[in-house]
Amino acid sequence: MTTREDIADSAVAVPRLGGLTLRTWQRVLTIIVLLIALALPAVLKNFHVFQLTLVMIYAIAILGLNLLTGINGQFSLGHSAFYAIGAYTTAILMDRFGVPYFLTLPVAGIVCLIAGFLFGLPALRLEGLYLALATFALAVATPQLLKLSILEHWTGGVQGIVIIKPDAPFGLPLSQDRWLYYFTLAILIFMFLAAMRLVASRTGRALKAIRDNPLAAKAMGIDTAFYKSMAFGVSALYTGVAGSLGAIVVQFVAPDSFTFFLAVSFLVGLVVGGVGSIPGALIGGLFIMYIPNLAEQVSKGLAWAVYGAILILVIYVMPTGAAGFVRLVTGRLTRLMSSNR
Amino acid sequence: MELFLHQLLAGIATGGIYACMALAVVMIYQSIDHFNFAQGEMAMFSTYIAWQLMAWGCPYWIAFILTIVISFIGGVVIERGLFKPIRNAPVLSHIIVFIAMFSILNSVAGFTWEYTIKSFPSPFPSQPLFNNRLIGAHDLGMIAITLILLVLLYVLFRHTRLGLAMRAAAANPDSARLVGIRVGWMVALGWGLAAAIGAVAGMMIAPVVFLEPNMMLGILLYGLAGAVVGGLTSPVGAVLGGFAVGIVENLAGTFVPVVGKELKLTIALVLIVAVLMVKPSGLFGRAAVSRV
Amino acid sequence: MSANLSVRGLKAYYGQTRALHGLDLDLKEGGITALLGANGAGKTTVLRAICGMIRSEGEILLDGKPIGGLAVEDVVRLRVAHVPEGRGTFVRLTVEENLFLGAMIRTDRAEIQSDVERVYAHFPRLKERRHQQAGTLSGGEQQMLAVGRALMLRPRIMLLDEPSFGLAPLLVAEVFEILKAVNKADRVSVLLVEQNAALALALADHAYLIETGRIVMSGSTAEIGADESIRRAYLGY
Amino acid sequence: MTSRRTLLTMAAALAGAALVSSPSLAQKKYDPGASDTEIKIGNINPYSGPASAYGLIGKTIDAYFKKINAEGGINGRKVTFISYDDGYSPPKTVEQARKLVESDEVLLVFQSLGTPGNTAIQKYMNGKKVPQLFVATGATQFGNPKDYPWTMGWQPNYQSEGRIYAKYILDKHPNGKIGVLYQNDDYGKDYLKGLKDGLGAKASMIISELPYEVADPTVDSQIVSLKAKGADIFFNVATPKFAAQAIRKAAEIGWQPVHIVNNVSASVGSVLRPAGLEASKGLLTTNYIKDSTDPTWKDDAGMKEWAAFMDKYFPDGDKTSSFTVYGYAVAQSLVHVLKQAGNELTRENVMKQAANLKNVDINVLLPGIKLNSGPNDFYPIEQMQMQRFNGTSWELFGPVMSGEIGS
Repeated sequence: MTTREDIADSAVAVPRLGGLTLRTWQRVLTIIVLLIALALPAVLKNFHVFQLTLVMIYAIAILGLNLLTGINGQFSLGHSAFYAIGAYTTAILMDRFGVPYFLTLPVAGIVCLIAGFLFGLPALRLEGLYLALATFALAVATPQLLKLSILEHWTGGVQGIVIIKPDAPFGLPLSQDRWLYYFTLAILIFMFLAAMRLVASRTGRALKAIRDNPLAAKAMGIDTAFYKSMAFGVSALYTGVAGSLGAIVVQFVAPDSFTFFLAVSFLVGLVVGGVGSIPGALIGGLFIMYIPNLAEQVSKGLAWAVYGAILILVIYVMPTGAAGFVRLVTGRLTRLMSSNR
Repeated sequence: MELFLHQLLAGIATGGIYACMALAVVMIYQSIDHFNFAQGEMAMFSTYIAWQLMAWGCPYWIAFILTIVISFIGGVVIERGLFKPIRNAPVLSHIIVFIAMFSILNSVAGFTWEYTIKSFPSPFPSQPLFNNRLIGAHDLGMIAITLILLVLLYVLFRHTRLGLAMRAAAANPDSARLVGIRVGWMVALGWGLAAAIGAVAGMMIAPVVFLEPNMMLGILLYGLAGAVVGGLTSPVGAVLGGFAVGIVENLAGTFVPVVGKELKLTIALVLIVAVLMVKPSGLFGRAAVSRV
Repeated sequence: MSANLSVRGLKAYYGQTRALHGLDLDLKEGGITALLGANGAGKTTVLRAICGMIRSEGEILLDGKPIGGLAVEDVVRLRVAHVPEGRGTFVRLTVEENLFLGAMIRTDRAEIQSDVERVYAHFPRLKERRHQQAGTLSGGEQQMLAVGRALMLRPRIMLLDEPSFGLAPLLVAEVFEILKAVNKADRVSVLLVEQNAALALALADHAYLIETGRIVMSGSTAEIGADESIRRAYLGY
Repeated sequence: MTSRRTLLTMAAALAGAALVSSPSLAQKKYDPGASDTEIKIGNINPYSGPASAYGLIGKTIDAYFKKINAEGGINGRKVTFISYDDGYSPPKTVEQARKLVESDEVLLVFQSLGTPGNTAIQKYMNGKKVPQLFVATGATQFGNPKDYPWTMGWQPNYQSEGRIYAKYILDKHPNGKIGVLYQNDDYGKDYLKGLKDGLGAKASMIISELPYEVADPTVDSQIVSLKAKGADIFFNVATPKFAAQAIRKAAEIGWQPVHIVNNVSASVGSVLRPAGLEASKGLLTTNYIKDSTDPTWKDDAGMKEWAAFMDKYFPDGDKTSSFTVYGYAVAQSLVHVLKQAGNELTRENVMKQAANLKNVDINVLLPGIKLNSGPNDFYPIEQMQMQRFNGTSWELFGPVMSGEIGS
């Protein structure tokens, strides 16, 4: 189950479009998106700000899955579990120990890093479908584990934990929703930059080498076991931080929030955005946030049928996701431009 | 000891459900080298078709056969219509289409037939056989049908040219084309057969768990687990794997102290993963050996 | 049984990239024709284009009838057997199942059974291992299996891609011996792609030399083998 | 210049005239979601996902408001019913609740379904001071006016029902051995807690309590265990599908305990009939609502009215399901509250009226059961009556009881 798409790789050549290199276009686009992201809360209602915050949170989670699947070629149907661990870590720390919300994020990240690494160790022995089944099992087991009566003192059992939404600090004149939006945006930018760094680093190259040819990677002296487990760990860290933010924004965690369906949503976001593409994660986040709502508007009774139909349509139009589609279109455009010249 | 025996028998009865589903899983795996995550929903949908036919006055066995035929055609049509156009897309894109199919079938079934449970008739007598009350007549009948399916599949795959062609097409499509096999149609045929087996599974399972759009949600997972434990390439293994999962789950739920009753599914899954780590090709699967 | 194959102006593509640039080639009826050239010259591409595995332009005539544009499965139905690079073994199936697969398009069941025996007669080693998974065979045995599978088609034309690759010299001799025998006995026309030019020239009666997608020379093997400069420049011996 | 001035005076005169001519207008008070012509009501239901069977309730309510609108609305205002799907996932419930409150600007959120979802939005709704009215769950935490004055339940809560059974068991089978099958979530555990609290010192009568998960294919294993452990009273706290499986399996293995099934799964049409009427004979339960498949109510005025409503406004709806009766009853209750609120359609007044129900008669509730609420009583229905299944229909017996949980 490996896929070999990689935006970071494909941008090596310097094709030009309208006189500017693709790199420049990317930069311009990034800046525009950022400016819009900064300005949006000023013009939107709190509710829409809240939705966009969720989009960013999903994007971070999808990015985590992407680091595992897109960069390292491993497959997971169980990332809802790490999202849950992150969310519960934050909820328990805030609710039981009164830890401020921003301090819970790194803790959630580290807890998930360890959990992911540990899960990655046995998963090493499993490949393809077997890994899919193992992670699938993890996703299904998560709500049950969270409900476990011997953990109830901490997890609140089936009732879950309600937490208090933080106010903007330093007396900033922002509503809670807007403050959390900017807070999440900052985390998102940090996490995205870190991911790009990681992908471009030695570690990133090792991960990709393992994805593309595990045997050769091993022969080159790459400690594949360590890197594969680490990929699981880092991936879980990202998803865990997303879960942690999710708990703060939604103000509530309960076993029912972290079902297998969530893991499937991440996977959908990953593929729709583009496997291996870092900016694609944002598209994925937008998709899993808004398309179900759109489907519900089209038909209430058949909302999920509509959603399924949209999904199929998307895959038909963009079999390699939005990122692959963009690459295809820009490729065509540059070729068209250069042939006109 | 008595409890153990009872749980063992109950495990065999539920194991029959999983075995039935596991067979369908192996069937599709043999033809597309992959799981179909919408397989449970396809089986559920087929069962609704059978229910609808009976509601229109069809006798059981005619509805049974018609449903198998309709499901077979449906499977072929889904492959030709939905998957042929994207056969070159990455595997993950296929999984997304499975998920889409899952949503569509579940939603359409719920919309058409409502979400409330319906009873589905069993073709077997309702009186327990041999006056034993531990395993019902339907359970035994279901196991018998599963075994019949198993034999049919075995004969198809091991003793017919068509079966050989299907296996070849799944294992190595490029080489299969080179010996003149129409790989696309073999895959479509595999889909058809998987859908047909799924339909039988659904019609056997529905009398036990009742018919409703979500009836296959949990069962598919157990079926997958059974198929994987048994080794994805072996129908016999899948059936045995299905029974094994049923028994392990019941015994774990009853005898593992403290957390057993709350985590019987989890414990069963952990055991399965453990088995896979020791024996990655499943208990009965043949490892694909190849020299580099 | 045998047939002739002629190729005119063959161009072939991998995606957007053109790999063959208009290439003519004739396969003599009942003969063995060798296609020689360095790595990456396009030898394998020629075979793939002929049997429809990749997109191509130009004329491919089998007994005068165009077969360009047909799907692989349909070319096979015209009794063109292709032993691909890497042998195309069905590793998870048994040796015997592999052989039966070779006859998949035939319907004469009784004959098929006797053909299996005939292949075993050629390759006794395969008979010993008939119920083993094909993946467990050694490289040489897999090559035998590939040739045997091609024979099961009762081909009129056999396209062989580097049958000597990765084999011990003794085994190579064995395989080539059998090829020769089959060619004689069944009058199968053979198109042989080889890097080992000496071997190929010894076996074939006609040869083409290919370089970056173009034919640079052709002639009888005697002529080609005799040409000193060519031997040095292209064949390296 | 003059023309402008005349216009202004005219406008002022007109405005004055309007004030004078309809003095009642001055008393009208509205919060977002209400106006002279419209009342916007929000709702969240699981139309998809594992709990989608409950979606039927949302559809019934929708149909009921169509009927209300067709008959002229509530005090002349049409109801706009906005119902969203949350798939029984709490984060989605939060999103949908916020959409209803902030984007659709509904007057109130009505009958949001399920404990996890309602817990997730409880703080938000109370922070926003938007009524979270008549939630569709029997969990006890939704009747706490002190901490959550904007949240109110409707149906009898699970714990009091559990207590009623405890009372019955102590009375009739004081030496029994109780086996419990419960769904491993808040709903199952609430019932269990009610039973235990009701048994009090004799809670040790429970010899085995076995959970199941919604994703489990069957509960056969649990039934076999309960029988093997020698339980002779079976408390069946399962949702319809699993309750039916349990009833059938028990009969199949020849286990004949005193079988109490929780009210959630007491429907003849959608539970007992699939499970087998013969196997269901002797079942005990409590109820507060009339069962549409029970011939007892064949000529009942309320049920006839309900049937007429179903025929006209929800012909595709499942008349054998108790959910359609439930939806009809709860929607009627809301209409009653809104009528009582008159022209003062503020959120505060809605809650005030909801907490001011005095012996309100809803014609599909069992005879003698009325809605009653007060500023300190946020459980509108607290009475139930026990009934026994005779093979074709439920037979009520004993008095109308209440679980009197200390709230």
